[in-house]
Amino acid sequence: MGEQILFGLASGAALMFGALVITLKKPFQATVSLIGCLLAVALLFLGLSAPFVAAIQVIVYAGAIVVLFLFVIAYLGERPLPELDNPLARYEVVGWVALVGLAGQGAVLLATSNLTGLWDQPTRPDDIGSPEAIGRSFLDDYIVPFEATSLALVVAAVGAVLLAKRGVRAEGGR
Amino acid sequence: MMETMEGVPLGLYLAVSGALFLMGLLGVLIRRNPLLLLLAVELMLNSANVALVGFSRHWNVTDGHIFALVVMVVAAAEVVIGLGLVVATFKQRRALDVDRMTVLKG
Amino acid sequence: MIEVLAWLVLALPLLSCLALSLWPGEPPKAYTRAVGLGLPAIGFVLSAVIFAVLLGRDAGDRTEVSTLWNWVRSDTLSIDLALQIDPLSVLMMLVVTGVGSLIVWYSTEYMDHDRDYRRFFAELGFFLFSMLLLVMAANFFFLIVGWGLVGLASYLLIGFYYDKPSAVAASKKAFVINVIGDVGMVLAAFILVRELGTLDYGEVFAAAPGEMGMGTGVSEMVAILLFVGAAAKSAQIPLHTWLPDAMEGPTPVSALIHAATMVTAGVYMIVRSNVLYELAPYASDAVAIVGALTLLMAATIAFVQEDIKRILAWSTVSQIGYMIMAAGLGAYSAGMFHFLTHAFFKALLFLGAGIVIHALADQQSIDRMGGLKKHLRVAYLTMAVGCLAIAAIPPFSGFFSKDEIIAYSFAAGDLGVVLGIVGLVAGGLTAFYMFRLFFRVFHGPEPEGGYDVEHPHAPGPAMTIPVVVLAALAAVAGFLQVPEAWHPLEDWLAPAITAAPDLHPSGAQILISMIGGTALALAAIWFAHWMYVADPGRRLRMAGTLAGYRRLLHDQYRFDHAFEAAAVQPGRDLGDGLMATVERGGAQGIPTGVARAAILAGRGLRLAQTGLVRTYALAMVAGVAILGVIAILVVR
Amino acid sequence: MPWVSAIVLIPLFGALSMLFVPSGGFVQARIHALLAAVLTAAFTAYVVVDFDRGEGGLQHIDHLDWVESIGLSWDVGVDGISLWMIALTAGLFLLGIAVACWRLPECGRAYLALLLLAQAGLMGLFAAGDLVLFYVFWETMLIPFYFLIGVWGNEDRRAAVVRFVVYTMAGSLLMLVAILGTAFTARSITGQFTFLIRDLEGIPFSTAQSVWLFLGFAIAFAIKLPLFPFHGWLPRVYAAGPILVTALLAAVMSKAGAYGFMRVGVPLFPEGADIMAVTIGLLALAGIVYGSLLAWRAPTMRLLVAYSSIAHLGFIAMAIVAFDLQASQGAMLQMVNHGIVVAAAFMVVGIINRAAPSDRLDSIGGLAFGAPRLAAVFLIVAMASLAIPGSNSFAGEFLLLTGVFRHHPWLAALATLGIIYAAVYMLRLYQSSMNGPAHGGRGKDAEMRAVDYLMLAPLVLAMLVIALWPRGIVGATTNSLERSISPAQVAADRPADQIRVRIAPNPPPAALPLPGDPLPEVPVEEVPQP
Amino acid sequence: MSALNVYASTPLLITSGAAVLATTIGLVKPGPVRRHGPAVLSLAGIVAAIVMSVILWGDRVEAFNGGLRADRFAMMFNIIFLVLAGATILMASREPAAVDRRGEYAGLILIATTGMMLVAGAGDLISIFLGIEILSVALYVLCALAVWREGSLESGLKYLIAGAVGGAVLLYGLALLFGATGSTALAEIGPALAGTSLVDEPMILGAMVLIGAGLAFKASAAPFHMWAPDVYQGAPTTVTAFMATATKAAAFAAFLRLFSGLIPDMQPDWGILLAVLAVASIVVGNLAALVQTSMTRMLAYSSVAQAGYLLIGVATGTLQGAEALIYYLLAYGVMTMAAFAVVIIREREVEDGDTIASLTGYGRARPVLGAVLTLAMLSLAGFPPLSGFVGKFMLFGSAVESDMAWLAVVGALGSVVSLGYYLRVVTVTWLNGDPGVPPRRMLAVVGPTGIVAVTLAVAIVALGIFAAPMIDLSGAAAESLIAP
Repeated sequence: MGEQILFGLASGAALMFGALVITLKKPFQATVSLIGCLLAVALLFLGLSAPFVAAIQVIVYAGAIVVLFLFVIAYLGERPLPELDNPLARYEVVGWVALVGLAGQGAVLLATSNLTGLWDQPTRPDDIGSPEAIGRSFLDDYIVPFEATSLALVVAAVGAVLLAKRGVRAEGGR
Repeated sequence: MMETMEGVPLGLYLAVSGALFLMGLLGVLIRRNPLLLLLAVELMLNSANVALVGFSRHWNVTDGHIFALVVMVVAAAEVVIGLGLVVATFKQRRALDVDRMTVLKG
Repeated sequence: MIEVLAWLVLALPLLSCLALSLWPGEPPKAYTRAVGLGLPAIGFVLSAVIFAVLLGRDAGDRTEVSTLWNWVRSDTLSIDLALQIDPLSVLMMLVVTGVGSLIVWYSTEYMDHDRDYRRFFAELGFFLFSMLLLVMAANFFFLIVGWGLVGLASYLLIGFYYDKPSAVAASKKAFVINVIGDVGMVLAAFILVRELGTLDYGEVFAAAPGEMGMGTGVSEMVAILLFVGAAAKSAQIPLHTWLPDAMEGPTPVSALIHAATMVTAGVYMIVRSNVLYELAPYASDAVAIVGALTLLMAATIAFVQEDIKRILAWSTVSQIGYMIMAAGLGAYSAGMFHFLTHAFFKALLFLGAGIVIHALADQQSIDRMGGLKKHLRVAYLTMAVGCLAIAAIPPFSGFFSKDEIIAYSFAAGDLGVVLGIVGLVAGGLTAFYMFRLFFRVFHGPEPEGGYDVEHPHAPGPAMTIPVVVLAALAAVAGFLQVPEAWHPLEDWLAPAITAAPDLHPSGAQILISMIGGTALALAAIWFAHWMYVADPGRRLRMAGTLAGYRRLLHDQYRFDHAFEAAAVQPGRDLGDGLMATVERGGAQGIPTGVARAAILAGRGLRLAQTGLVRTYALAMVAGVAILGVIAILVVR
Repeated sequence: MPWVSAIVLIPLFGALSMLFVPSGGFVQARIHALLAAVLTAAFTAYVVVDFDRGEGGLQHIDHLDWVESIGLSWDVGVDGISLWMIALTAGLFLLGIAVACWRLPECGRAYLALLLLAQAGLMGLFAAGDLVLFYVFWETMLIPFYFLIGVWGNEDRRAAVVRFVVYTMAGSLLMLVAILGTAFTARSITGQFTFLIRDLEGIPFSTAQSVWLFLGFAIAFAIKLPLFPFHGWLPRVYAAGPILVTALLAAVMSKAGAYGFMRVGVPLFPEGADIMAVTIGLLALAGIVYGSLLAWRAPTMRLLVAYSSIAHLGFIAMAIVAFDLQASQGAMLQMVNHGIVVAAAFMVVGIINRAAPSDRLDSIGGLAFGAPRLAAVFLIVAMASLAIPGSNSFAGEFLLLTGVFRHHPWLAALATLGIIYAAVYMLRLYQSSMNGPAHGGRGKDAEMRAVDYLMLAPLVLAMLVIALWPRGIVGATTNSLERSISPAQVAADRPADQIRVRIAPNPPPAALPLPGDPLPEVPVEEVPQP
Repeated sequence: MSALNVYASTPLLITSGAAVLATTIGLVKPGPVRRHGPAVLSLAGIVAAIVMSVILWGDRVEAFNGGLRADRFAMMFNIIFLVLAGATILMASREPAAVDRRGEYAGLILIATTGMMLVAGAGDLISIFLGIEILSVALYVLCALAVWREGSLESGLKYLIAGAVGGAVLLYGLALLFGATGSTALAEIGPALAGTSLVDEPMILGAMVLIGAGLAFKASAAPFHMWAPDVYQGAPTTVTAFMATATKAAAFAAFLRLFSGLIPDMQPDWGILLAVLAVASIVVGNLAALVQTSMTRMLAYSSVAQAGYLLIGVATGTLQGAEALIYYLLAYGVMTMAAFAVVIIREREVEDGDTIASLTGYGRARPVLGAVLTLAMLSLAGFPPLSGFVGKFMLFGSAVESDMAWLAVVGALGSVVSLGYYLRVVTVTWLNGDPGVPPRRMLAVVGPTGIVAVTLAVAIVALGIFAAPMIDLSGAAAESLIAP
């Protein structure tokens, strides 16, 4: 019963904050909404017996990544965009049709899926969400992705430095 | 240990996940500020994470959790680079509007 | 032995052509004369030898086929490069080489002041070769080859003065019409190959009656198609219009090609194919009718012509009509007889006209002539012989040959009677227009303002002697066949004419034709005299009568207009129309259009590539959605 | 001794050797080119002399696996069909290269190299015994022609060559699919995967398969031929190319289409060919009339010859689909004839162009007085082109039409219209330039020069020789053509006495057909055991 | 921990190590070491990695409990990636965008290459996703490397935004696949799906749609291609060359792993989806390329069309299709890289070197480079006997063999259209007017880029005429993928 309440609250919050993320025009507000959404999702993770992931979600995602956003917003300052004609206006219908179509397809997918237990009460999982289980899994079966993530981070670091450097065009470059 | 428990069926999680994904897509389509676009992408990645973790519980395996964690790292890397690009663009153009980035077209 | 001689006869004119044309630069005139005249003359001698040899053999033993090599063999069809020496071809060889040599001789003087002396004789040599190939070929294929090549030679010689647009046009017309004829022959050959699998005379004539049958569609078709060739070559309705224009060529050419030899090839061919024509009664009748119509039509047109050569040309058309009519009616030897005499007297007339033209510095209009009797004595006398011969006044050759045709016609059934009467009437017309020419040229007053030259000069010996020889032949050749007396020509030709129906004109028919013909001719001559000599002013006074008909005659019954309107101009219009529509719009336009469409599509895609990254995202979303739909619709 | 491989490879090596000629080494370049051309011609002559006329299949086969895993191989040889095409190519290119050496255009090395490449491509095409190799050369030869026309042609050249290549490729890429389809379909029937033409003969495709595969090939061939209405590329290309290249193009390359029909289309897909025969025949007829009418009204000399080419090739196409030995032999002969004649015609036009202010027919006239030798040569060429009886072309057209007439009398009868029109337009060409009052240019400029004799004299000689003894050419083709058409004759239900040979599938069809793929009846009792 | 087998991962270890070292050495004091060090080091790393890949060829080992496969398929792709990366680094020797950041440039290229190798060798979905993201993130940075140029930054940002969406779509698809089977390991997914079909389980269908779309994005297949022209044009051209060739190869490695390698039995179900993508790419790419004026944009659209041809190889789902695809990827990489090499040289010669018009008369000015460009264009257009022809031949062949002849027909027609723009380049190069550069240096090949160009041109011809060994290798690789 607890999960159901949690799910109800968290999913509602996630969807609401999600909607705010994409509708609020000020970057700061949108980013704060994203934090709310991420926290709500973290709650969903908790409900799904994934405490570690939930924790990481809160600490790393909401705590670090989004804060980065806020830094940048602070650096750039709030500048509402001038209202322009929407250049995509003539494609708007296409976009809505496509999105509604996708939603419909998702619904059909969920409705017709034969996946056993999709709509049943969930079975209680083993200890899959604890840090220990995840650590073991990472170092056992998933050492390749684990190691490879470091590459992603290296790229991010190198890339960030490169992009931040003011344009240097010496050494015979044109 | 496969006893059922009082809880929320996977399908509902998937529905929420799907809704979040579509919201992210919608966000990408309607926002002009690249920062907001990046936020929308975060929504999409999160929705996938919900699905991954949900499936992971469904099948009683850790794969989904691992996947979700990897996704978070990737999201971090993407955000870092994305923000770097946004800042560089801002420094160059003094405006943040993807609708004005049309030097390249045709 | 005669095989070798025959090949020599064929080769000599070709050799003459090659020896003249391959000489670098302009050869000396003496050389040109020697080669140009000498080799064909030797050919004549050899032909005479062949004739003599064959004469010495039995009638049944006079046919020889000589194969040089197998020209092609494909599937069931095998064609040899082969000659057939038989009485018919020998007769033709004699005429071609004999008359040919005389005319070449004549030309040596006539063409003396022309700039392309060598070319003329080379082309004459080529013509003689082609004509000999035509008459000597042992199968229809090489008949057609000769047929085509004489067309080419004729084209070249008509267009001899190639800087003259009228000559160029005339040569083209002659060539194209002859090609139409060639196509007729070729189609006939197709049918023969399809039905009989062979083109050899011997095999065709042996197999045709059994395989194709009497009066069947195939037989009629073959005969008709062959006749298309004959009509084109021999200037029969409706393919006759080129011949009068062909007078643009030098006069000796007109004499040789467009009077004596080539234009009678149609007659030769029909006679050669007598077996086939006897299998096709309707076609034969059609041939005879066409011949008679041509005969009448040409004779009337000749009434109003002012150009001396054109009068003779129409006369030729008309005379060939006699021969074709005879051949159509089955009187093959009569046709050949008339061919023979016609070769003599028409060549004579042309050469005589040539003397006149030559003397008057290439003036051809009879309006600018008159009273030439005293200047050109030889021409006057020889032309008189020629005119009498063609007018069928006894005892000149035309009398015997033409009357034989008419007599045979009377013997050939109801159609024959009608055609015979046509022949009789046309004989009278012939006498009139020939003597119109004769009187206006040689009698009567000199033209107003005098001749174009100070003194019409008499020709030299090279021009005189051939004319005299021809005059002699034209005078006496008729005695080769005297009705009810002897018929050596008919006997001679008999081995070649295997299928001739047994036509025997009765004495009455012969008498009617002789007396009637002669009387009509004399009356016509008298009328001509009355009109042109007795009172030279009379023709001018009568110029207004029958104006409409005269205009029709001047327009030559509007055949040219009809061709132009029915075939040539529509062809041009169609060509231009196709060029403007199908070619520009379709064959060229559709590929261009497709390319343009592709480029337009590319431009459209370019427009979609707005540079807006959100568009790209939208395209992706839509793409996913569409893929999903396809997945649901197609895969499910 | 790999004679045929040598014939293909010598020009190729000759072309590559130009890379090692120093720039400015024009003498060296000429020597290389001539040597290659002469050697090719010599080898070709050997093959012609050594050719076994009693044999219908491929001779002098050189086989080498190229990419075994996907069935590609280098497989070349000659049969009665390719023999004369190879000889024609060798002869014309020898003359062409000699002319090019005599009067070398700018960038002479590249010019000669490209000519040799084109020769190699054509040789390979005609010698190929493998469908993929056939395709390879089919495409490859486009490239040298593309450059030859594109670099050395006149103002319109760029648009013309692009159109040429794109149009041709449109057909040939479909042919590539058809080639693949043939091999895979054949595999499903015989169990053997091969692209060798001789192994694909006699395979009992179902009717639908046969039709589709034939169509795949036929479009490529029709475009190359070109069959009306696929000729859209031709007039502009012929008008744009340098005259020597145009001559070679018209003389040799246009034969590739006809050759393809004879060598591949008809023998491999007899049923398809039979079903499409009437259509192709009618298109050929349309092409004859259409090409003739347009040639009649063409404004320029080159266009006139170009359109006349369409008409002439219409005869050949018509004969090929008659499935008659005589027609096919006529077509074969006519392919050689047309090659010789059209090359000569274009060379003559080139000579006239030398004196004329433009290519328009009305721009020059009366050249015969100043250039009597040209007039004589031109006359022979024109007469050969309009197939006057006694000419080499007449021999070809006569054989061909008699053959067609046997089976489609009306088609053949109507086709003779083309002969009449040919007289009209060829005389138009001849007379407008040679006859009439002189205008537009000096005849002396157009008189034959030594370099002109170099090309035209052998061509005229060849015309005369063929006119006198066509059997020399026709005789060698009998067995190969019988092989080529007999399956189609079977498909067309021709009387048994017309069908000379029967082709057995090699190897015989697999015993068990694949499920869902019904095996057509195989006339087992009629098949002599190989 | 039972089968760690680090040995099998040496190529990746070498490249990532080289990447870090190259980046580091790029930070030393300005001088020759700084200037040439990164390139030398990374080339050494690439050579070593190639050597290791060759040594590992045929061992069929798996590293890290199946997390990384070192089968022939992976090794083959390793070699393709590494060769292309090596060429890129050589060409970048004078890349203006890399000036003063050679270390980072080489490092990022190598990391991207490592990501690609991870994709090719991945034993689970996570690695595939991660590999793709690593290479993508590295390329986002590389695209924007010329930060002073508006276009470069714009291309980076556009690529990032579009790429993030594409990545998310792919991720969701992978999530669904995981959800439907309960495992992320390829070795377990296969058996889990055995016997079912897409028709039975819509979730797999959805997964395949999303995965297909996500990978199509990376492969720049229509309609997910629209980023490609802009990004290709804006990015430094050396990066573009790398993106156009190696990234595409990586995407197809993933395609093969996830479709032909994983669920070949279900080809009747998913084949049509990929076929639709292939057709769309062929049509859109070829048509849009017709009207381009910029070489890079033209090559971008051409690469869209080529992606369509390549997709044929996946859509058949057969061994032959995979074999053809692998061969054609190499051929495509070589010829596209060669074309870009000439463009790069031209860009350094004149201001507007990227435009097709700037190539006017180039063939006469620099015959060798003109010939390279011509060979590349003709090969891309599929002229025999060049490698592009052999590749198309095999691809079409695989389509025909799989009863998808219509796909081959579409491909053939597309190739006809493609002539319109490939030939235009050739026409401009040789057939048009005055050369911009005086023809002094007839044989000049310009620096390392020139050497790369000529080498690749030789490869274009050699891969065509002596195709057999390469095809056999491709066949072996395909076999290890589908029928191990």
